[in-house]
Amino acid sequence: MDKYREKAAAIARIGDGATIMVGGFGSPGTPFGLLAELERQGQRDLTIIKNDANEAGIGVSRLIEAGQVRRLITSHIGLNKRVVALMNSGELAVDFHPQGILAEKIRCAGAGCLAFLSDIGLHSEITDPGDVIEWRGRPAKVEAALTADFALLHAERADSVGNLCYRATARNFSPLMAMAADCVIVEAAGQVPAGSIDPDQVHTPGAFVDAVTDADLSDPAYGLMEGRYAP
Amino acid sequence: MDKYREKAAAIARIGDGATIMVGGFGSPGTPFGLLAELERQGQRDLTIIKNDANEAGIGVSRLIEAGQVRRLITSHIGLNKRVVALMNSGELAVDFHPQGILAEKIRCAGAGCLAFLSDIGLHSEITDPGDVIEWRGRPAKVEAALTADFALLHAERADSVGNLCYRATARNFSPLMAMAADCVIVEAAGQVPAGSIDPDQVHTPGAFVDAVTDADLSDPAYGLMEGRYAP
Amino acid sequence: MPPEHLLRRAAREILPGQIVNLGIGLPTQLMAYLAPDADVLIHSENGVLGCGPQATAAEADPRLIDAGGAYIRTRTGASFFDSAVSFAIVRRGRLDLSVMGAFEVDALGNLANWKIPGRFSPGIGGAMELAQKTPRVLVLCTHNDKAGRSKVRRRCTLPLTAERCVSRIITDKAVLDVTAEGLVLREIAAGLTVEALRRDTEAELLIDREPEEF
Amino acid sequence: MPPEHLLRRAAREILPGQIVNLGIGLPTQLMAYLAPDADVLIHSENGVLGCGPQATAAEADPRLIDAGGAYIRTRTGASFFDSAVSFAIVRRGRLDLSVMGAFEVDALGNLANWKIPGRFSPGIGGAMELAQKTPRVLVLCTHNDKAGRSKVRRRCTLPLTAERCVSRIITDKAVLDVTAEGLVLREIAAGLTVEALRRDTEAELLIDREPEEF
Repeated sequence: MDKYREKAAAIARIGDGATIMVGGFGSPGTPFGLLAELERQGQRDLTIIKNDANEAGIGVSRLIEAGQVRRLITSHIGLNKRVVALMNSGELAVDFHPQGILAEKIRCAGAGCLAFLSDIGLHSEITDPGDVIEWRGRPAKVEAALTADFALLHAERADSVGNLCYRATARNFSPLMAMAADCVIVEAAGQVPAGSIDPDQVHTPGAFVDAVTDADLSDPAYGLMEGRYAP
Repeated sequence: MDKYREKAAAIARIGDGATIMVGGFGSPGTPFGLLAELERQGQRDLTIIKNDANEAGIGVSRLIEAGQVRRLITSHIGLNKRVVALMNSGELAVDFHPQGILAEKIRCAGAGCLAFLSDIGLHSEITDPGDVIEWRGRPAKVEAALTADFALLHAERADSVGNLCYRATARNFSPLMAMAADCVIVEAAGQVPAGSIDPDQVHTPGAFVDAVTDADLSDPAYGLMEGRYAP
Repeated sequence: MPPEHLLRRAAREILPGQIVNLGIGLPTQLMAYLAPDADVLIHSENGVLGCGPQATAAEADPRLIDAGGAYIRTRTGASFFDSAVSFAIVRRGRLDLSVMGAFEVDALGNLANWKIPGRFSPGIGGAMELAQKTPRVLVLCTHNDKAGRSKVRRRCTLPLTAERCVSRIITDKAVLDVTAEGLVLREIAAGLTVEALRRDTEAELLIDREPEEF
Repeated sequence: MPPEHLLRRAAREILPGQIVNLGIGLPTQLMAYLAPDADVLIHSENGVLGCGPQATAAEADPRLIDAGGAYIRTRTGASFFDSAVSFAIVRRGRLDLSVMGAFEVDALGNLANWKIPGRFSPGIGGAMELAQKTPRVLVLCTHNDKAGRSKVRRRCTLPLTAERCVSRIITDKAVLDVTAEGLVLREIAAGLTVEALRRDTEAELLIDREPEEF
């Protein structure tokens, strides 16, 4: 059960018009190497599902700036003025969800369920009255499961079976996206032999993973960003 | 933030009529020590939520046999003829759910959601037509979140902040019940200082845990059961 | 035919690279027929991917059982997870194959294996989700019950576990595929005639080529 | 009053044993005002419980940020988890306190802090869930915006983050409690008169006892 693949071949499975979940909250967990390959191959009309739009010039922002993305399903893009401008000019469609609801919609698909009922933002402008039902005598918002053709994820370690471990805040949406997407492509900083991850410490079981590729951490996108640390 | 408590005092918070989630799939993960204290204190009219009824003479079965339990919400009780007999005689009310749906109903409450939509068993006799709605042109079953006043859990390790690690198949429902119950009481085989569990390896963050007690593994219920291993 | 023969035949259904759930009873016994280095991961719904064979008393860990309650070993590459993740694997369709027992299975691929009203109703466990959501469901059972009644039926009479979920049925007497036309006989137990098999089978059996022996 | 004063006052709201989320902006700066051994766990919605102060370049780990993007250290007893668990903590009500910024906050405890139609709409992030589900929401903001307009209002005019969610408001000029009767003035900035405060505040202010200075 060897899931190691060449990066270019793994990304070549993605066609124009695909819906792609991308791990990462800000930079940590963003699969910069997989995204760079997607930029190089040039697939278009993509729908991207990611917590944020990264920052201008890196990660999914590069795909958006290159015109490869038609729609972004996200939670918050406040750290990316270029993407905000593309949204405001109508060049990029953006759907916003509350952050934890976005996470839960992804997980809901991952759990093989259709939707969930929530009271978050029920009476706010984010709720389309058409999504409100009465349930047990009170209103509830139906939040549809959010699935995708692909998930692109960054892991700290992966074994040949596809078991994944994430590190620190690079975990974020990745375990949920691994569950939700039809085809899950992972870049791992460390590829380790099957059996070297304690079964109790696996964050994503290999059943959810289709391909594991190498991550080249020499890309500066994986390093520290200036101005974000204490003086 | 010291969550270590005496077992008797922790269990004394439970009153008659309480709804209690109990971790464990079969024996692994069953908090035998907390259940023994509950049996000793004698609370009555309890509703128990557990995957199974343990086996006759141990775990939740002892509470049921002692008449402390009014209702059992479960998935499968096939390994416990005494509890099946009490169900068949009408002395114990039993609600059955498909195992993964039971897990998901518990997690749904833990995620602060109201219910989820599923197609499992939609056309089978387990589905009450009153729970079926039409959603996006097709029928879906509304599965209500399942909450509880208390959860009683067994962990392999716990620190003073309430961070938990489980071992092997003793994990099962416990992380979900920790999320779902109003008050979460844990027995831990190993109590370790805060800081000694790698933050990446915490299975249940301390935010979900109210009390940590000692587990006395000398109780034979924690040991091997005869006839379950290979000759 | 001894159950060994049935199990050995069924074990051939498990292909390299697959993720497989083995139900309680006969299916679990398939574990003993897999090569120790077989490239498969066995899922157990209580939270293991990568189950190994049953453990001896010396090897057994009281915290490590399969869904049937037997102490097990694990295989290289194993992982543990909670019950929600375990059934996410099932409902999201990440299993390749589920092998399940049956009280009844019918020509439409309907499966009944959880309840006999008035006699046996211990709860559904994980069977409904496994049967409904696994892409390929293999039923493994004796062809006839102790009273000689055919478990392979035109239509199930017991409450269903899931509708139209079964791909293949392997009994001690036959290997049958569920097709749009009905049950097609693929293989027959050595020494059994098609006429004898038909007498023992309530469902109609279709034959599109000479069945092989097994 | 310098923001240090405001932050020092606000830091006193965080009590031993609490689990607290600090919003981006002013609230995050509270971290610097907590004692290094304070018995609190700071939650960040990107998946940390037990955030420590901002890390220096030498300490910083590129995989460890807070929800605002700053590199952080962790405190003893920290844990990491995924975004679904992170918001389960929020929506299940396991936070004791959320400290949030505001564009507007009103006498009913309504909060608007995510959108200015036509000018600023970067998405809701985690604010809606934090505001709606945390048992105690503390708003921390300047009393007036750069144009001198009061952020403390009879009724919010901007799209709401959540209704009736705020318990207490701490600005550079006052500490106000949201009560069933309206906003009650508890403390006033040193050197400011009640009359001057009322001129700077669009909402009505109730006074049930002499406000303390802070």
